[in-house]
Amino acid sequence: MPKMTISVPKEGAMGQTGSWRTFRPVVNREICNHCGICAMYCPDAVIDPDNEEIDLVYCKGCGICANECPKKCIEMVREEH
Amino acid sequence: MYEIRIHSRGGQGGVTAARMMAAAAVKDGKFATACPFYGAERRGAPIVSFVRIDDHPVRIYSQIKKPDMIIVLDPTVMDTVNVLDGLKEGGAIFINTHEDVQFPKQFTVHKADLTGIALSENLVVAGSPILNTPVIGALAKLGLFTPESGTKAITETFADPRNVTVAKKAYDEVN
Amino acid sequence: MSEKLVMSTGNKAMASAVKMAKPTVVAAYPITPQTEVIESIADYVESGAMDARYIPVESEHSAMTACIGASITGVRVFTATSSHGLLYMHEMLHWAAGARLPIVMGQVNRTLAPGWNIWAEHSDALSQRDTGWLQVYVSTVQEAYDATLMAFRIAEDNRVLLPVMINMDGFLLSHIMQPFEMTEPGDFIPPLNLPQKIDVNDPKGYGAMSPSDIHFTFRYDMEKAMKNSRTVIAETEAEFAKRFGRSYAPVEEYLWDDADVVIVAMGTLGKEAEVAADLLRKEGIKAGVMRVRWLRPFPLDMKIAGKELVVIDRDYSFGFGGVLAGEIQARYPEAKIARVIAGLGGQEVTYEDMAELVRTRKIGTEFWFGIPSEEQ
Amino acid sequence: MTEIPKEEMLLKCPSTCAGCGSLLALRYILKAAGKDTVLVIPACCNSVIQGVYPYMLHTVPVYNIAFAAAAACASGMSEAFRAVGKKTNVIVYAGDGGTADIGIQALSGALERGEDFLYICYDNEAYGNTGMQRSGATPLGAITTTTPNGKTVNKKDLDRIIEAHNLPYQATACASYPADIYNKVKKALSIPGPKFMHILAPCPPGWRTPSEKTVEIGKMAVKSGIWVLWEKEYDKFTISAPSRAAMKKPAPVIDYLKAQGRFRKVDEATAARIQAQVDKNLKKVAAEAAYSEENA
Repeated sequence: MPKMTISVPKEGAMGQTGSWRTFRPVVNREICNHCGICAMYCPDAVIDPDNEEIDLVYCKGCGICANECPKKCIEMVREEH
Repeated sequence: MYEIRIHSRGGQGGVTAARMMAAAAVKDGKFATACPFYGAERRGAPIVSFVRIDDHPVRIYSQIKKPDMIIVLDPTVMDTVNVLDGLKEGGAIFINTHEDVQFPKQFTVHKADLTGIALSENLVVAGSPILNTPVIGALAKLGLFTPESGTKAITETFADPRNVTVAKKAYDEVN
Repeated sequence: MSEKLVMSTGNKAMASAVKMAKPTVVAAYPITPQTEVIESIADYVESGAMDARYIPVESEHSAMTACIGASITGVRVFTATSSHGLLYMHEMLHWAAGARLPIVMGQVNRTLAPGWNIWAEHSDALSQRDTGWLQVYVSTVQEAYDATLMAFRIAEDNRVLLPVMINMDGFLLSHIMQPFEMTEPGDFIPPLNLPQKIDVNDPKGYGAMSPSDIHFTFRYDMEKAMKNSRTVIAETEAEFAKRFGRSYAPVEEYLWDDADVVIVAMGTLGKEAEVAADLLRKEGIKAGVMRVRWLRPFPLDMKIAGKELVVIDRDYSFGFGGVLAGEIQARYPEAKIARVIAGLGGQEVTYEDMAELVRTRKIGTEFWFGIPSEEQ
Repeated sequence: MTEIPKEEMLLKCPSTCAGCGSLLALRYILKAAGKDTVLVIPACCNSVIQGVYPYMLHTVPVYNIAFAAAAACASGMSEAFRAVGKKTNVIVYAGDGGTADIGIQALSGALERGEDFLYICYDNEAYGNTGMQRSGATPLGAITTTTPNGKTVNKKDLDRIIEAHNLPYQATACASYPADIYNKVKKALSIPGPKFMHILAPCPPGWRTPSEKTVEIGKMAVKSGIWVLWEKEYDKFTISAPSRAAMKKPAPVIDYLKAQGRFRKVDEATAARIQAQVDKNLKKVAAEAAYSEENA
């Protein structure tokens, strides 16, 4: 094989983008009705559509989920470092 | 090496004539090249083509400056082109004409009325009488290649059998 | 012998060789004087004589790009161009070589504008010499055919995997009709096995961001492949000679061994120079010819010791000099070179002119043929 | 919506800006396309977010190619696949610069030749990858780094240019409507020949909007009618459901403009001009849909 720019699939190839976050999404489980809209609109697909678990290793904290949640049950909370 | 320069007008088949001449010579076991000189020529503009025939592979690509023979497929080009330019002392001229055209005495002149021959067989394409197949017959008579090779070169190029007929007529007519 | 020979232009001979090589995709854009190559191929494809896809792209940039897109799927591809078309491809020439794709291209050498001029010159191809393409320059219709067949085998050899450009002088060779032998290659060109081809079952990304230090290693690998290509070219040309009886070398030498002065040129000039050497020999001048065929990879072992070289460049690098002369001087600093610039824009250069250039040579100078001496 | 596969075709996590509309769209494009797909990507945001050698985040092959070259590359690839009997989807994913500007010649050529691939332009209305220089798709009034006072000429009507090629399938979409994207890609890939989709992809840094507003802004574009969702299958022109609903009573365009920092220099006259253009376009679209229905 010639040596050239050939890449193979690997999770995390662009690093752990969760470190970009200023605000983290926190789901209020008491209000959430599992409509799945947060997962649907997450550009990065870091929200599990089955249980709304958010993969904070990769979540960039864009806040679309919180903005689009019809129940307003996701709060963007400032990260503490 | 025998070098031939062909004068014609764009669309008259001078390039194809050159190719068939070279092909016929190759069929006789010689080496040959045919080479059109391309300019911004258009249908009707005067053009020249070159043929070289030799016993060895031809290695020359530049234009023929001192031809052994010139072929004038269309005599009207002589109004604007000095077809005799560089023709060797004692060189040969073949001209398609039905008129009495005079050339300087040091050249050997051969004539046939290729246009008339083409018209006699109604061999006309897009309004132009075909000159490039009868000329092959005339040149076979002049010994550039054998008539058999000339006929083969024609039949490999054109399907219409009248092309062979006009070549035979020119073979018989050329002086 | 004569029965095996067919009369053909350089363009048609090249198209015949492509047909024999059985590419799967041909993408091309017409340009004078290359047009007959792709017209012939389009006709082969439409008539069923060639089982290939012909993509009539809207530009040369797209011609080369479509070849790249097709090639990475692992199929054999071909294109042809000339002059401005080649320059319009420039970006994608780098891309093709960098992607290590064995694309074969017919390149009919033609001058660059302004003004409009369609005749032979090597500046088009020489301006692309640093793109990672192998470049061979041919001098007869037979050689155009043979070199095209060999180009596929050389490019696709897994020790090389670089694209190959076959250069043929516009009109002088593209449109001349010469007898040639349309050899059936048989299994001379092995099936293509592209190791990096796209496979949806083993998905890979091609040409994404590559960090500086790694990128450097990719370029070094290209140079290694270019070095390997010398071996592959030698093997291929030897095998071709064995099978078909016609032999070629990176540099064709004529009346070489005892020559005191040698004309060095590429393409048809290099062939007609042999007639000049014959003429000079009759005058008692021990002249010979060195016709450079492969410009990339550049020939390593030119036997120039003790000889004076009259290098005729049908090209020019402004602010520097003739490219061929410059490359020879750079590789062989001891070379004694009279540099001649001739044939630009299709300028007529005959064997008699070349003989005179040898007679009047001045080692260490540059002479523009056709410009009065007092102006130079 | 249940029909959309759960499986993600992109591994976590591309290095797009937070709230990237083009990434949201790509998620659903790849879900619709499936594994027998090759993505062709010219120079654009998506050429730098996919990974750094030797790794990538896509689980389908990705072929990166020069800026002007995507459609020509896809042409060669598609012809080669078809020549050897493969049905592999070839999908170009290109930005508006690579489509409406530098890549339009190759695109036009490929569409005219009838090449079998799907070209998707994700339109963030500027050269996003290099820091938001204006493109031919930048709308009137938008500030970019090369139109610091707002663009003084109109957005190129890319869709009408593409339409002039008489494709078997053409559609618009918006990142804020993932199911619509999914369905349109599915349909496009079921049709042989050249297909084109034009997806509005809100871009938080370029449009100067908060990252959480991406979906909302895209919906505002549709609701105002400045972006209309439609599809055209051969001669059948249909306005998609969200735009059909929006066109009953379009929201004022000024709300859409005011929600974005890039339009902050738009004066009243320009805003009125934009509103007039939107009104006129909506009439044209409605008329075309009506004509298509009458002549079905």
